[in-house]
Amino acid sequence: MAFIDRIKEIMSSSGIEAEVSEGKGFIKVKVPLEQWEEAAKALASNGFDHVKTVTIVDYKARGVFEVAYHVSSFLDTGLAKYIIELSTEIPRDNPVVKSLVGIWPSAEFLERESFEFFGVVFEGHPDLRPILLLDEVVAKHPLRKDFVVKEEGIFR
Amino acid sequence: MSQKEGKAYVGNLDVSARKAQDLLLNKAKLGKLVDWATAFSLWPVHLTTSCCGCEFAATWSPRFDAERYGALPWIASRQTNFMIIEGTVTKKMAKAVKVTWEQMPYPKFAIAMGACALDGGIFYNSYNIVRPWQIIPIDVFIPGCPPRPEAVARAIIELQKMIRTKGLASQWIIKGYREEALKYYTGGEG
Amino acid sequence: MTGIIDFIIKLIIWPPLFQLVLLPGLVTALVVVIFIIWFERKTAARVQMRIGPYHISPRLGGFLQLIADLTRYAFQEIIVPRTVDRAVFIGAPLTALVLSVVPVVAMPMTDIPRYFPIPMDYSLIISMGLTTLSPIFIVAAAWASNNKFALIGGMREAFVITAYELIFIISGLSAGLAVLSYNIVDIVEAQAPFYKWILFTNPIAALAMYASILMSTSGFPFEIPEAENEIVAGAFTEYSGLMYGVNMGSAYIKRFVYTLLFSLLFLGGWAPYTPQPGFIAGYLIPAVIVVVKATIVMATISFLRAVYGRLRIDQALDGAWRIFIPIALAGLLLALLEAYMGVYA
Amino acid sequence: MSASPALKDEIKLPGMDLKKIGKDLYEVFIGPQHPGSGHMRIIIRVDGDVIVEADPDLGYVHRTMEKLAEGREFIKVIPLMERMAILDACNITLPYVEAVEKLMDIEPPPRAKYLRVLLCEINRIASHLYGMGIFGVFLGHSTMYMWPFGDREVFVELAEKLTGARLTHTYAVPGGVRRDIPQGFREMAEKAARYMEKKLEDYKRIFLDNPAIQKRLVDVGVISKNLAAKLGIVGPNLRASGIRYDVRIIEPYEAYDEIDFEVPIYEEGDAYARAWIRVMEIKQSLNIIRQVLEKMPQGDPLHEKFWAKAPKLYKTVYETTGRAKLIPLYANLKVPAGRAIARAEAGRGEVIYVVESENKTKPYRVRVVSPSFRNAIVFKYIVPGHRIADLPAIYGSIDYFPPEADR
Repeated sequence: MAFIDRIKEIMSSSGIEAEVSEGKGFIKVKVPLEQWEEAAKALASNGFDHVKTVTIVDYKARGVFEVAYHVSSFLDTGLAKYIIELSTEIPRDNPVVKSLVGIWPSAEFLERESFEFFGVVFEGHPDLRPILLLDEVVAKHPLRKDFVVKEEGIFR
Repeated sequence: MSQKEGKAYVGNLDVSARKAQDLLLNKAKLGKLVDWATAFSLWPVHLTTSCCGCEFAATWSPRFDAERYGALPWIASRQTNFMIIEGTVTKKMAKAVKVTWEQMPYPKFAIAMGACALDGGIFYNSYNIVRPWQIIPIDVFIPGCPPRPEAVARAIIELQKMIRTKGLASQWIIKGYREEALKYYTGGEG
Repeated sequence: MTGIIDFIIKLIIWPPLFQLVLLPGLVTALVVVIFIIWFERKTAARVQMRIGPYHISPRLGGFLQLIADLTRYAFQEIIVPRTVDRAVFIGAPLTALVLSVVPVVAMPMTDIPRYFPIPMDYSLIISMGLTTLSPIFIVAAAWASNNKFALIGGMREAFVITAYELIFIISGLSAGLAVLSYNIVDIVEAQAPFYKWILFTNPIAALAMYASILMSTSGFPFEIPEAENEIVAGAFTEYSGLMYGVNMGSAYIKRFVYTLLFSLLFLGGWAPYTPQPGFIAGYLIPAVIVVVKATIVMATISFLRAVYGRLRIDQALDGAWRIFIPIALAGLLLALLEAYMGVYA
Repeated sequence: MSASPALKDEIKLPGMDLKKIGKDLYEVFIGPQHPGSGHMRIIIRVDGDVIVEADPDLGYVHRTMEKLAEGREFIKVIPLMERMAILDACNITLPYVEAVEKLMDIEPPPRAKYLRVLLCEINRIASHLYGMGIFGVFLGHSTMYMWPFGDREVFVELAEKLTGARLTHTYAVPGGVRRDIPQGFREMAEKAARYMEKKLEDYKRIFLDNPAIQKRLVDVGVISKNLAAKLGIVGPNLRASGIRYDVRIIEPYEAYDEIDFEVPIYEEGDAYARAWIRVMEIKQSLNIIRQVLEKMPQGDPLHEKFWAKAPKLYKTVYETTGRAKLIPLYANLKVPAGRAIARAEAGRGEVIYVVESENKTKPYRVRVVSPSFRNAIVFKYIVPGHRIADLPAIYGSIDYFPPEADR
C-alpha cells in the first residue's frame, strides 16, 4: 500500500473530509477549518509526534491565509521519511485558528512566531506572546503581503 | 551626578579623581603614557551583535591571536574600554548596544565590523535593523561580509595608531568629554 | 636635619613597616602580581597554541602588558552608580586591599630576632587569623553594589569562605603540630634539611592547604565566586576603573600572602640558606628566597587555569566538606603521629 | 537588595520597573550582554540558587530573512540565507537549493552531488568545533575554547581553498556547484583529516576525560527520549537522547546514499553525551570526506541545462583552471510555480525549507525553520530545576547559535 493511501485511510476512518495529494517532498493533507483539530489528533495518534514548521502563506489576492503544519515522526522510523503537510485556510480579516500545542508541544515557539509575523491568533495557546520582534514591529505584521519593503532588481 | 551627593560619606570621589587626573596629565605630562597604555590595553566587551561574531571569535583564536596586541575580550562592560559591533544591529539589539555603551567607563572606543554595520549590507532594506553609527560613535569601520580576521586585527592596529597619534585617550580624560561623541548623548536614537 | 633623615630611614627599615610595604609587602606583591598575571597569560597562551601579549614590548615578550593594563585602569572613569551604597561600595575594596596584605606582619622572613616584624611565639596562628579578615569586605562590596550578579557572587564567596577556612586552618596547624611549635621560625628551622620539608613528611596536609588556597583565591577549578559565564564578574560586576584594579589587586595579593605562608610552612621557608648577621645576608636574601618559592607556587596555580574548567558551587562545597576536611584531619593525625615519634625532635 | 525605599522611588530608569514575581524569587536577566549567553536573553527566576522558571527571549539577531527573500531573485536568496549560520553556510542553504531544484525538476550531476557532500562535511566539522569551543569557554575551560577554534581554521582553510571564501561560500547553486575541486586539495584534505584525528584524542584527554568537566556535565540537562521527541529538538541533541534520526540516513539527499557511514547515538541524553556526540560526529565526517574524495566521479559540476548555455569563456576557464564562475543565466532564473519542501542535516540539526514559487523570478514565500530555533524550546523546559551554574553547561551543550535561530 502506498503511503499516501495510508494517510487517506487514516483521514477517512476518523471521518475527516481531507484532500490528500502528493507534493514535491511532502504529502499534502488539506482539511476544512472545522475539522482542523480532529485531523491533527488523527495524525498524532498514528505516530506523527512532532511539528517541523508552522508555515503561513499569505494569499492576498484570494483573501486567505494558508496555515500549514509540517509534521513527521522521530520515534517511528517508518514514518520519519515522510513529511505531512496538514493545512487549512483561514480568512485574512479574521485570522483565528485552533492551536495545536496541546497535541504537539513542539509547535509552541513556531506558533508564537507565526502569531507575531502574521497576526494569526492561535486559540488555546498557553503563552501567546511575540517571541522575536519588538512590540512596535509586531504591530505591522511584517510577513503579510501588504507590508512592503524595498525590493531589489537584478542589478540592485 | 550632583557634586553634593558623594560628600556625605567619603568625600567626592569623582571630583578628587578628576583633580588627580588633571594634575597627572597636565602638570606631569603623563598624557603620552596614558595613550600608550590605552592603545595596548583595548579590552573589547563581550557583546556579539550578529554573525560577524564568528570572525570576531576567530580573531582571538590561536591562528590570529589578537591578544598579541594587548586586546583581551572581557566579560563585563564596566571593566572594558572598547566595543566591536559585529555586523547587523537589530532594533532589539540596539537597545542592548546603547545600554552597554553607556555602562562602559570613558575613554572608550568602538569599531564597527562588517558591511551591515556600515550601511546595512545585504540587509539594507530590512525593517528590523539600525545602523550602529546612529546610536554610538564609531572610530573605525571594517568593510567586508564578513571581514576576515586579518581585517579585524588591522582595525585594532589602526585604532591603536589613532589613539597614540591623536592622543584620543588623554584628551578625553582632560576634557571629560569627546566632541565626536557628544551628539550621541543628546540627540541620538536609542 | 640629619636627625630627620635618620628617623625616616629608621622608619623605613623598621621591620613591621618594611615588611608591610616593601619586601614581602605591597611593593613586592605588586611586582610578583605583575609577573604572575603575565606568566598566567603567557603559559595559557603557550598551552593554547598562541603567543599571548607580545606587541607592546616584543623584546620582553609582552611583559609590559600588565603595566599598560594597570595604567589604563588607573586613568579610566570611576563609575559609582546611583543605586549603590556609596560608603561601602568605595570603602570595602580599599579595606580589603589593606587587610589582604596585613598577614605578612606576622610572618618572620628570617630567624634573626632583630628583623622580626613583631616577635611572638604564636606567629602561625596570628597570621592565619589575619588572613580571614579581608574576604568579609568582598562580601560587603558585593552587597553594596546592588546588583544581582554581584549579590550571587558575594553569596558564593561567603559559602566558599566558610568551607575553605577550616581546611586552611587545620592543615596549617598540622604543620605546626609536627614541630610542636606555633612559631613560624621554629617550623622553618626544623625543615632545614631538604628531606625534612613538611611537604615530604606530611604531603596530606600540604595537599589540603594547596586546595584551600585554590578555593580561597578563586583558582581553577574552584573559580566559583567570579565565574564569568554565570555571574559576569561576581562581586566586582559594578566596579570600574581603578576600583576594579584594587579589587583584582587584592585578590592576587591574597593569593600571594597565602602562598607565602604555604612556602614557609611546607616548603622550608628560606631553607637551603642560613641567615647570617647583617641586613642583606640576614634579611634580604632569606626573604627573597621565600618570595621566589611563593611565586613558584603561584605559577602552578596559574597553570591550572589552562587545564581545568570550573566546578559548580555545590560540587565545590561538597568536595570541601566531604573530601578535603577529612583529608586535612588525616594530615593532622599524621602530624600528631610524627610529633609522637619525634620526627622533628 | 537595594539601598533604600526612598531611593527606589526616586530612580526611574527604563527597564527598572519593579514587579513582584513571587515570594523568595528573584529574576535574573542572562544576556544579551552576558558572557553566559550569546546574542539572546534568558530571563530566569531563581529561588536561592535553583532556577524555577526560564523564559528564552530570542530575536536579538532577527534580520528578517524570510521577508527579504520575497523581494529578491532566487539566486540572491542563497547568500541571504547563508548569513543565518555563516559557520555552516553550505549545510544551511543546501535544502533551499534542493527545493528550487525540485521545483525546476532538475537533478544535479553526480560530481556536483559529491562536491556538495564534501563541503557539507567540512562545514559540519567546522561548526561542531565552533560549538565545542563555545562549550569549553562556558565551563571556564579556556584551553578548550582555543584548541577547537584553532583547529577550526584548518577546515575553514579547506573550504576557502574549495570555494574561495572563508565562511560565506554560496557554493551550491541550483543545478550544481559553483566550482570544481582545485589542484592539491586532496592532499590538503587528507592532511587535515589526519591532524584532526590526532587532535580529537587531545580533546578527550583535556576536556571529556577531565574530572572537573565530567562532574559538571554528567546528569545535567537530561532530555529523555520521549521528551526529546515531544519537544521536537533536532540534531546531535536528539541523537544524544537515543533517537536515531538523521536526515542523511532517513531521507538520503545528495550522495549520502552512496557513502558508508554511521550515525553515533547516545542513550543518556545529558550534557556529557551531547559533548561526546560531537566528537564522534567529527570522526564520521572525516570518514565521509575521505570516501568522497575516493569515490568522486568525473563529469561537469553543473547541470547540462545551465552548462550548455554557459558562455565559451567560462568553459575555457573551467577546463584550464578548474574554476567555474557563476553563469549570468542565473540572474533571471524563472522557477515554475508550486511548492517544494526540502530538508537537510546541518551541523546543529535538521533545517527545513518551504519554497513557494509563482512562476516568477522571485519566490512567493520562503519559509525556513532552522535547527537552533527548534532547539530553543529546551531552555524553557529543561533548564528549570537546575542551578544557575548549570545554565551555561546546558546552553553550551545544545550548541545554540542565535543568528541561526532568529533568522
